[in-house]
Amino acid sequence: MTLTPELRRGFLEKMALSRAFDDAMIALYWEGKVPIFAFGAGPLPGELHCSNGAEPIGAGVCGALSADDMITADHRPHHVAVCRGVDLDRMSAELLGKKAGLSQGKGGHMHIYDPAVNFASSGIIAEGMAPAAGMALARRLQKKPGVAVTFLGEGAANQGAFHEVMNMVGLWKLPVITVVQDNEWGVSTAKSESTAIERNSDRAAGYGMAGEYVDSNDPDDIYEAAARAVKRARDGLGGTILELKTARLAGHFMGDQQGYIPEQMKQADPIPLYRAKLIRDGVITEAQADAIQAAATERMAKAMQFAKDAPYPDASEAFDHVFAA
Amino acid sequence: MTLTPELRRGFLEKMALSRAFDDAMIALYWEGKVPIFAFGAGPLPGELHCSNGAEPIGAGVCGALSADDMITADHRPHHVAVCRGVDLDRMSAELLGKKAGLSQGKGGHMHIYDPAVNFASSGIIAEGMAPAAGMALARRLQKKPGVAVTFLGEGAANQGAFHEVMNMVGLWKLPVITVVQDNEWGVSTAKSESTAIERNSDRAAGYGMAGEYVDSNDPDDIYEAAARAVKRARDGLGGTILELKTARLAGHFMGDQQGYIPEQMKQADPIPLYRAKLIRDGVITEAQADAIQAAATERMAKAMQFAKDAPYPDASEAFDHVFAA
Amino acid sequence: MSSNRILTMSRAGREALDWEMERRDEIFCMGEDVFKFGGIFGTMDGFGAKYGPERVISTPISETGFIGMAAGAAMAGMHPVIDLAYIDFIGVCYNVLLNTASKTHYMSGGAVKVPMTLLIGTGGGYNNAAQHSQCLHATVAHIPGAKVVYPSNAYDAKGMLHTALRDENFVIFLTHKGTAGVGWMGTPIKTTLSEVPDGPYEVPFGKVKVYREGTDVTIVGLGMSVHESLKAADALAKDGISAEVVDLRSLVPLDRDGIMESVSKTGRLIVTDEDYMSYGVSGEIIASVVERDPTVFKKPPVRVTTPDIPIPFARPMEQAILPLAPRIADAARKLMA
Amino acid sequence: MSSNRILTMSRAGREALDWEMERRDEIFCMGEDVFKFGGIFGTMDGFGAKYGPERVISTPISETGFIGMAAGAAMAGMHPVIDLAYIDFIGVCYNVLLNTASKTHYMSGGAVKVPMTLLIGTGGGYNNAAQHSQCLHATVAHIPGAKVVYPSNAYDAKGMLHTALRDENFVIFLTHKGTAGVGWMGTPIKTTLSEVPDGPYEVPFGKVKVYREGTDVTIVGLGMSVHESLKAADALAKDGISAEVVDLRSLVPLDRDGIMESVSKTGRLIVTDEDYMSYGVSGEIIASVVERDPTVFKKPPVRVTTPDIPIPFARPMEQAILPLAPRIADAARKLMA
Ligand SMILES: Cc1ncc(C[n+]2csc(CCOP(=O)(O)OP(=O)(O)O)c2C)c(N)n1
Ligand SMILES: Cc1ncc(C[n+]2csc(CCOP(=O)(O)OP(=O)(O)O)c2C)c(N)n1
Ligand SMILES: [Mg+2]
Ligand SMILES: [Mg+2]
Repeated sequence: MTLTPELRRGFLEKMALSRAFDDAMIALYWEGKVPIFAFGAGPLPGELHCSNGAEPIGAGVCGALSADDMITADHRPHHVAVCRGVDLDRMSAELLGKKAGLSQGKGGHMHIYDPAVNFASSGIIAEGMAPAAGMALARRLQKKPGVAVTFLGEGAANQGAFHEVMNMVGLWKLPVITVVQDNEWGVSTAKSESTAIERNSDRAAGYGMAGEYVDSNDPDDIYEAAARAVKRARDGLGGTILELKTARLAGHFMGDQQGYIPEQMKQADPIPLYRAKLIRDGVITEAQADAIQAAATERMAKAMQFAKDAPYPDASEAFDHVFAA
Repeated sequence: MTLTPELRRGFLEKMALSRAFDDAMIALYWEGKVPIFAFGAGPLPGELHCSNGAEPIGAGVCGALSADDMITADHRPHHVAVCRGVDLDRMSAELLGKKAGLSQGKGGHMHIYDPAVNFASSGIIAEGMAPAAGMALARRLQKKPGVAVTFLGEGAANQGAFHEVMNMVGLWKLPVITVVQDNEWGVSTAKSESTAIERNSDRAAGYGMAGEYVDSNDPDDIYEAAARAVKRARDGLGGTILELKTARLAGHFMGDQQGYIPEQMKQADPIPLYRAKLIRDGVITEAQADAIQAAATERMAKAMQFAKDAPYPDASEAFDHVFAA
Repeated sequence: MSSNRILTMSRAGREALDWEMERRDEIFCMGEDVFKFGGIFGTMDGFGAKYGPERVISTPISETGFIGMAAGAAMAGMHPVIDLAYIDFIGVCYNVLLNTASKTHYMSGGAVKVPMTLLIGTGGGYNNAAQHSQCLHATVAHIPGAKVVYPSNAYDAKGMLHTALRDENFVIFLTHKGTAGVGWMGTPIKTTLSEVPDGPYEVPFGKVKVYREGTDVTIVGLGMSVHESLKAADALAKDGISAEVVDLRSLVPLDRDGIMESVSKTGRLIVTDEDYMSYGVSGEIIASVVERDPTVFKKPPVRVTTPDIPIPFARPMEQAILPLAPRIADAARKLMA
Repeated sequence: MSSNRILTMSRAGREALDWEMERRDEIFCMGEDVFKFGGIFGTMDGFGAKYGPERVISTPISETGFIGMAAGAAMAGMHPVIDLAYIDFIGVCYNVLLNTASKTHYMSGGAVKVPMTLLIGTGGGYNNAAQHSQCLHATVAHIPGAKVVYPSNAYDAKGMLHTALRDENFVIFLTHKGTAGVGWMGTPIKTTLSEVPDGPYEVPFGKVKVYREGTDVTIVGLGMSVHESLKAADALAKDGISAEVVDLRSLVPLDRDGIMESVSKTGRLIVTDEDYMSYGVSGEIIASVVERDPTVFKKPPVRVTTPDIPIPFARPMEQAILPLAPRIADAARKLMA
């Protein structure tokens, strides 16, 4: 729970890698989509929701978890997946629809599953909340350790599933941390246009559990709040609604012009801020920071090469995995 | 908003009539269901959820409403319907599946609709909440007055719809009063086994609206709290979650042995208590109280006779009303 | 104990679940009121006392929440058995069925399994009106990635529940309320009762069962409709018409060969189904036959179903719209005329 | 303005809604992001500015809540027009469709009306994977008490939306994403574009439209499948096969006579549908024909649909399982062989 220099350097590394992942995917996304923009064209088809700006959440929260813990993420899963240590090569291949992908090309970017690190994501709003609570329940029944963490957006917190799951987590004191990523927007709808109160963390009282809000989009603060929540969960004190102010720098999805965002709501990029902070705090030097960035870029280039080189699945494979044999 | 003697006498009258309705239906329900108990047998088939014990809610809340206001009730609608002034003869006929019923025999006891008094009910848990809010929204758009009141059980308050609707009511400051009828049980499940916190009214803070709990099951107290909520709504101050402690004296539905209810949780009958209170307060005499009871019994006997005498719909009518012409 | 035991579907199903729960820690039960009430059909009757509140979990009225939790528990190595009471309630939790439990295995390219069994009661006939009488089996059978089974008698109920509990997939296990043999639906229907072996056994999914052999007309049904068909077949026998009654038993997988075999023999097909007619089981069965061979039919096939209308409450209307034995027998007589 | 205007479905639908909203205060719009984004197909494009936030209401991501509110508003005299974006999301609000909006009129014995129009986008083909590519039109068409329509071209989109907005019932108005002519789906498909009259007009529900006449084989489709069928018909023409392409346009009510008429002429039937095969539209259409007359078929009817599997993400798999023109043409060639 101590914020060591190693840990903090790790945050920057993770954030840089996550950003490198998104930037690489964004660049690829636009290939083949000219002159007319069409979701289905090019080497990276489908909708793409990138995490640019939300990296501190991935780094800070995942930094507070251990291998036993379990994660469900939403339609914007990259930062959580990268920071959790999901296989980067196979995740990249999955976005490109390759056989070497985590889901053998069946999932795409919203459906990232890596059981090796207890990671899952899905594309229906708030859909991951109940499975996370169920995973925590399973561990309790199995008498095995493990905290479940579910990631959703502030927009998703108005979905009925939120209420049902939070009530059961509170009722049964399940070790479940609900991370509400408040990036101020659900598509074009501002939080003030969708949510009756300012903070979803204040709703925790309605479920007899702890609620905490972190407004800095800084991985140090996020880590500390997450670590407190993890400790409560491991100590048998139940769940936490952890709401984290963050940023959505690349729009809702690729193609979103974001014309609806007023000037005063423009968001800051947390990565340069954190880099400067670490240098200021003497944790790393400029040169080390550059090296971290270069390493991330290089690692991602390798992953992208892996993904590009990998073959597509055969059409006939569509019929596999409908049922487990 | 003053608790006049006329008003209070009216509460007793309404409660007595509601009880007479339920008692008459319960008696009829058992006809034809021997030797083996079967939901589908006898002159009053199907599930039957009676309101015995919850009459103070019907009397107190409906007493605070005016003709413009709108109501949606749930699977246990009788006390609200009777106190709202739903046509007693046609409602009785509906329970018996007669052509003269409010829904021409198509609805049955969970589906009571009487547009003349803006009353509707339905059988899926928490299903009526959103329509009530929509009715309030309609009135706002139409620039017409009207508060919407939705009735549900404490068990239903854990359904996702609750959260979605409460958030929008809070967000848009809609004149909607959500009456959570806390009879301590959802079928066999105690509130403490279903709900993470003690009072749903405390959840109102999570939606930026007022919450109030009344723990007496007394129509005077309920009326005053409801009147406050109505005033807030009419004044443009938005909704209220009004949670009312009440009783469920006739089990979840007919056939429920209630063996799961421990001795110390046995509930009091609010009607004799209120009768005694009014006599004590000098509002009515013993004789007047008896007369009120007798009038209720007589009125209900008339309604039951109407229902029994009424003919069944013809089988071919099943095909009417699938679509509005 | 000898195996000479005649049981209701309810008791038979309970035996299968009990046997599996005794031996497999990964199985646990969840649903509204299951701890005290043992599930809508008593499948978990007495389990609260026997297995305790950890393994027999009564839930809040939060179907999206607890069925979604079950799916998560399944992904984490458990095999939850969920009681959803009435299929009319799927509307509040349909996303879990449609997008989570059924598709996760596929979307993960086989990396994640979701072994869980969802018990649901279907059907009307007891005047419980439009929101508590639906069948909707086509609505769940249309979901890819979910197995959907529908036993109609005690022997199958036990054997198919064993099979479901050993399946690594999401299995939707339907029972028509009227067939289960529970007190609140009146006297059990005789043809739902069967001799049930003591020990465990599996009835495989995806095989029709010929309840009664016949040569003139094939009546294909499922759930309650099987029993109405048997009644109709008795009546038809008196008129000298020999009806073959085929129970689908399983909608996913569907035994199209088994259906074809019977229709090839009789050349006449009635499909009877208590679900709404259009876009449902009845159309699928007829299409499955005709796309194999339209010349098999001596007469056009006929559907005897609930029409495309909400279920009315009053008995005269409800009884008239349900696909009961007289309607089935009438249809058969017309086919033979 | 002259009526010599070629429009996309998106623009045509928008005209109908705009015309009605200008004249009828009871119509208002609701849905996620509709105020700023104008709905998934731009049906409400610019309406935020024109009609204001009272009549063009962006909602939280609370589908059960806001569609249920719409139903209540309809009961109170309004006619809400709801944008649900993708049909994959019906799982979180299915109860409102199944039990509230569709059944209230019936359950009230006609005392309460629920006039509302629910716009939903369907379908895949652009690699949006298992949870954003579904059709599920059978799932909504199986609900009694809901009308379900599905225009496939601009003329019908406008006329049927006028009809929906004047209907006193709950109308589910489906549009395949690929047909709408919106930028994010690429270049509009030519056969979706039509000349659209300036003024209002109604296209009645429950009538098929024969897109292209033919004598050898009837291809029945809906939504995107109509356009794949037209492509297939072009290819078949080169092989000397004359295909008749029939657009269902409306699932509830369903024009069984119209389908029969075409099949009677050709004697060969292909039903093509992007929804999952089993328990869906394709079976219903085939059954509807054969229950009238199985001898009409010169060859067994054929289904060309998405199989009963979740939609895979990767293009090679997705394109192979969709019912695209080559698969339809192949089926026709086999029928003619
Ligand atoms: C049930 C459901 N409704 C709508 C959508 C479409 N949708 C996808 S993401 C999104 C906005 C989510 O906003 P938020 O939860 O704040 O997450 P963010 O995109 O900001 O990360 C919407 C409306 C969906 N996927 N599922
Ligand atoms: C969505 C849904 N789930 C379950 C049910 C079955 N059901 C009907 S009433 C009831 C209990 C309701 O409890 P509560 O809301 O406290 O109301 P009460 O019966 O106590 O008046 C249940 C579980 C239903 N009708 N709808
Ligand atoms: Mg957001
Ligand atoms: Mg209760």
